[in-house]
Amino acid sequence: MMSSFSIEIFLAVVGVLLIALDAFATELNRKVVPWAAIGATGLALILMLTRSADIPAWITPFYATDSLAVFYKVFALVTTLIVLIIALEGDFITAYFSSSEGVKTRIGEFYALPLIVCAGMMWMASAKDLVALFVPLELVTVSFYVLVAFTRRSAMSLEAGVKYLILGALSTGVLVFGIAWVYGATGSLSFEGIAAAASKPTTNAMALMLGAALLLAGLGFKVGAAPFQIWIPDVYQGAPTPVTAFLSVGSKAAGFVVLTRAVQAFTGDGSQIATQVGNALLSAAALTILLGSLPAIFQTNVKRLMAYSSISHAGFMVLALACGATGTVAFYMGTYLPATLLGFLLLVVLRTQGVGDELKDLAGLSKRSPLLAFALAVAFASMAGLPLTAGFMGKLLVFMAAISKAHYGVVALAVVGAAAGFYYYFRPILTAYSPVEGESTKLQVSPVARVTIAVLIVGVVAVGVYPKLLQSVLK
Amino acid sequence: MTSYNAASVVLLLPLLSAFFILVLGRTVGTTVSKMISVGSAALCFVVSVATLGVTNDSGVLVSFLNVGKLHADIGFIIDQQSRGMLFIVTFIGLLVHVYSLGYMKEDKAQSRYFGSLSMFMFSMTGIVLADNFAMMFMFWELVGLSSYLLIGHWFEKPEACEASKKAFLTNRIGDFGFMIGILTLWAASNGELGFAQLRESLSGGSVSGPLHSAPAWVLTVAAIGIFMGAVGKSAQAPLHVWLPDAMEGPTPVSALIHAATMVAAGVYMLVRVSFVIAASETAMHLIAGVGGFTALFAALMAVQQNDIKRILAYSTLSQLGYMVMAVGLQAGEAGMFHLYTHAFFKALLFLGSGAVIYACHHEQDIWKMGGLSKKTPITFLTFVIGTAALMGIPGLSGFFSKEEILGAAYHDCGWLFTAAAFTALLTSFYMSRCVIVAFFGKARSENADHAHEAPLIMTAPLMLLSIFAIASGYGFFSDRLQAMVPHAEHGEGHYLVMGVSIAAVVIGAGLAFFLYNGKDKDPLNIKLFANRFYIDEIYAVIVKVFQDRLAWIVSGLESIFADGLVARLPAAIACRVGKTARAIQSGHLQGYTFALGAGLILAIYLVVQVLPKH
Amino acid sequence: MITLNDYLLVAGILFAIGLAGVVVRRNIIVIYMCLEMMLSAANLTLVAFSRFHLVDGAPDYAAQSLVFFTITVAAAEVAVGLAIIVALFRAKQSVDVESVTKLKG
Amino acid sequence: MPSVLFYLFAAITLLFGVGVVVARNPVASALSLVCSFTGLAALFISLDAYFIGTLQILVYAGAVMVLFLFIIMLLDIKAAEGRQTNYATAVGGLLLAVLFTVQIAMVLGDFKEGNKTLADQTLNLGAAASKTSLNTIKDELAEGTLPDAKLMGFTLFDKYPFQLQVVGLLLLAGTVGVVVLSKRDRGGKEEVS
Repeated sequence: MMSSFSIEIFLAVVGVLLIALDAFATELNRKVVPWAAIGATGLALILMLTRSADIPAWITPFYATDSLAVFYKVFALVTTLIVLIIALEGDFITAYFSSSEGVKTRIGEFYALPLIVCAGMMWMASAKDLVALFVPLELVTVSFYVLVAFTRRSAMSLEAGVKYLILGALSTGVLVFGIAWVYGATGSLSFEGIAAAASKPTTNAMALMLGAALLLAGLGFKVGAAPFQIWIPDVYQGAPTPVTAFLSVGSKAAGFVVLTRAVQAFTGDGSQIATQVGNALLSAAALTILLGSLPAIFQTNVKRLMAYSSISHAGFMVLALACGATGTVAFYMGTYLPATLLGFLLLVVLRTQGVGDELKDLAGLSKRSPLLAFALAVAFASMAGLPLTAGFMGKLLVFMAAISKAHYGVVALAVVGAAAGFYYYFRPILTAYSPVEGESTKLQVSPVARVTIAVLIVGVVAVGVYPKLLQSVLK
Repeated sequence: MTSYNAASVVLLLPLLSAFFILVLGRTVGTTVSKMISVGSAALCFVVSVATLGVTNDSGVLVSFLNVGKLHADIGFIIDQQSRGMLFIVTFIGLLVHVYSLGYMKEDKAQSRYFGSLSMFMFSMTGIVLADNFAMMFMFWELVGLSSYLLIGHWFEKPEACEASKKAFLTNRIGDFGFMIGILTLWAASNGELGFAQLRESLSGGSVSGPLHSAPAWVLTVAAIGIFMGAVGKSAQAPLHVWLPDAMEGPTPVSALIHAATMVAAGVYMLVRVSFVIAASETAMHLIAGVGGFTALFAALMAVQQNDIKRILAYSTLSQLGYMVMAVGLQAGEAGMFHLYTHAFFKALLFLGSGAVIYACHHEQDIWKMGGLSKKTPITFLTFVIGTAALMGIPGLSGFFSKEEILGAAYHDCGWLFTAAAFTALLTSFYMSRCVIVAFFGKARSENADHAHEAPLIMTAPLMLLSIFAIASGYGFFSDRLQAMVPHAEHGEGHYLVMGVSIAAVVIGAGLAFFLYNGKDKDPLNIKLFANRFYIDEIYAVIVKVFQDRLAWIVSGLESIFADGLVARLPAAIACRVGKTARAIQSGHLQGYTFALGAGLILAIYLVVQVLPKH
Repeated sequence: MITLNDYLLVAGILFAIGLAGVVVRRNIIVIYMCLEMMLSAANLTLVAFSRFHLVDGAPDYAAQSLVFFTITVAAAEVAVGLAIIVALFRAKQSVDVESVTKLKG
Repeated sequence: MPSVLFYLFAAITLLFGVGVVVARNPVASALSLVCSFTGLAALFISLDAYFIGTLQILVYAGAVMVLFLFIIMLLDIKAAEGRQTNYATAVGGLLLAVLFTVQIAMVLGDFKEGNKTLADQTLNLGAAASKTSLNTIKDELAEGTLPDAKLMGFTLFDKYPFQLQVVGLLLLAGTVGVVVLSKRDRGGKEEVS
């Protein structure tokens, strides 16, 4: 029985130890570090699920342990675990593009850094004030700069690294500027203090609104909400696929936790700026869904398609947030995780067999590997929101939240986005099941990947058929 | 067996069968798959026959979702309406299973086919039994999915592929409306989805429910949204474009889905929730109008079709229009009654057309048939019975139900009655034409010359269905089968209505005989009807104009949104927006930083200056 | 006399100059310098506010701690960023933004 | 601080800031930035933030900018860019800067609390001393001097000890990243796929 706080420290320490191990124990088998990282994450997940509720008293002033925090901590651990498995699957590709030593390159850091990132994301989930938000957020961001550019012999990865670096640093600047103004207007750095000051008539509303707009813009960048979604397609496409999976699920979720906390602080009872913030989020949600869904129609690269899809999903989550339905945001996240990670895992498995990311490369997949084709169908059907998959339940709840607040205009736009989704999500499925001429080789799937794919498929379908499952986790 | 248990069996058996075939189909082989599928259909039929006449019941199988204010269960409602519909669905379903054993004998993917059939049975019984909107919607979507699989069964055929996509996409448009309608009701009723609870909330009985006090426009939005769902599934104008194309699927599928059951789901659902529709005058008018329009419109198009299955498809559209009109006129029972009689004779006609096609070696053009009455006497006889029932010849089942709807129209709305009566005339005309051209005269092609009667496994269902087509209108039959027989209130104008409908039959049939007897090619040449009012062409022209101006914009979607303005216009707009948004994604870092900066300024502007403060 | 608003205005203008530089310049290293300038502008805002939100008569050191953290983080970011830029230069012999335009659409 | 000095240092900060943007040569940009940061440090000090001001000089103007200069020299980047100015981006950048400044100015116009001067908000060190528990800080405050570095350190370790550890982890992650990203390959020339 460990407290969640000790689990995070455990993860960070294992991460540091693995870096040291990889650097100094040169005779080490290449498999040791990945498996140690996977083992540590798995152990941490088990510890987290059986954690004890008490945490040291000295840390409570800036460490939240409410249900939101706990949910995202578990979420971050699950994500990291699966991302590490994805990374292990694509190990030799990452190694090949990491240095001129090719597949013999040792890439222990590639497995150790995610542990540190995971610890950072878990700390973000517990942030109670803006300092505790900023520092772990930057830990995550800086680590991601490294991870995105990790396969530097690939021009794509390097380009994605540069773009993420510049745009990410820009968003950091905006975020700090926003924090400064929020602090200036309210005189407080803690979310509680901000919420209290926001409802006081003596607080200058203009200054607070400026700060809120800047702060939300900075956080909007992290979650990929329009108009700050522009970096996502390029960076997601260029980054090594395991990193893309980590960015699109882990980083996005962590962004949503802190965004949720910030929005809660700005829209608390009697807040002067609640309406503006709510309306700004609504407009952002509508724009995000459209800017995610519509350009996706033209994509021929599956990885890039999934990048656009993640923008559109972020739009749905922002919509739920704008309606004040934080539970729905968490639920949507929970439905988004298995489908997205399944999609990226498939891309990596295919890539190791020499199948590329382009749509046309998927042709005849059902002949070459029925399992992979079926998994692809499940993943994309869930992303599209087909009934009986997890994605449908998520979308349904968001629509219900929006309709119960009578935001019909945004709902209409969201429907357009969802309908467009049905077009572009089904293209990979149709391609995978379309017949091809000539002989094609069977694809091999490793046992680890097989088990992970099966678990994720079961997750998608189970939540879709029996959503209470995820709800019970949420409680 | 209680009716609750019976319902569970009927629902779950096809699911188990579908699941078994999906998982083990390849291992155990085609024969076992077929046996299981047909066996489950037979068992379902037996069980649903056993439920006829039992007491009303309802119950919850499994609590499904419980988030916030949203509670949704898999629950059953067992009353006269659902029992009758269950009988139709399982009966027609069983027939099609059996018929398919013969028709699909040489197909390579029979396992998949029968798996999809079981899946369809599962989804359809789910719709019939649903006691709340959440379950209804879920199975609604499943029906769409299994229909997609069945229409596209021969996916090597590009037309079949296109048709299945078209059906799927057109249905989605309706389904989104349906979802909005459901959610509006849910929001307005403060979190209710069950039919019983909603009815109570609306009635404002002992405790005035929140729906009762909801503003009228909310109920109108809800009713129209729900109707949108029916428009998609029951192929009402303007979303009718998918149904004729859906005839690309195997003929038994056309009979099962596109004649008797799936398309009727829209009508069934509307009747089930008629209390919502009754709450909105506007929605009622809209529904009746759309139904009447579709009935007339489709009948006109049927007049000049040459493909035997397409004639029947347009006739189905037209008859569905009747039913929807009845719902809009608050005569839901008449609509259900027509649904029930129509199910038998339309299934008979479709299976009959299948036998004809089979006999003529997959020839579908009626002008290349002829003289079949002697070569295939059983098929001929049963087809004529079906035709007579559809035309509404007195004494056959169609006569009773159609007359009820005409009566309802007569009492309510003059011009709808005129349209409906004219439709009846047209129906009589085009069906007579079909029979005369296909079965009489001399054989007009080699295939027709060598026609031979279909095997017994295919003709037996025809004979059985003929009995139903004749007799199902009579009380001793329909009462036992729990059909929703409308109250026989033959008020003022009853004889006028009857007279008009008989006159329509006689004039239509007479005209057809006069025009077509002994002809080798069509003496009428109404291009407008033959080309389906040029709807596809009109759609194409409008889209072309739109495209020419924005030629560089619309490029990607033609292949999928093959036609249908409803699907195309929003698609073109979406494409334009998408392309523009994509242009921002130029790959140039300077452009990105500028966009981020502009977004930042926009955000500040919106929050600080524009959005309302309180 | 100099008011808080004067400091805030200077910070705002510095932030704006940095933003303009990020958009205008094509040399990635210079863009990165402009980003540092924006971060410093944010720091100036924080410090100015911390001086005017007195806590028990002394400046609010909680806010200044945040400045301390941002400076540290910025240093780490610069190190990683320059490493990425060096890797880019090694691959492309250029640090111009126009050398990274392959990913698009 | 007298107004004149404020204007002087604000001018240094802003003008050299503009210099960073307009200078053709990256080395000139970097040196401009050093000057701008020096002016900024003076502004920090004028706000009684001696520690932050010193940090600004040491870390930014010192370490970080030296790193920048070092990389510029190492890569031997000539003023290759912009033989002709790209007017579109120039106008775009200028537009953003002007709009942003206008927005800030508008908010400041409404921000009445900002019209206080430093003289209105004099430090009350006596009050601070009575609230402090640590003796060295208490004594200095009582003497009337502001022990800026000590108070800073005290706050860091009292309120944010945990964040301090996280920053340490961040620096480690950054260091590892730099090593990974700039390892010289044995093969010599880079191949790029």
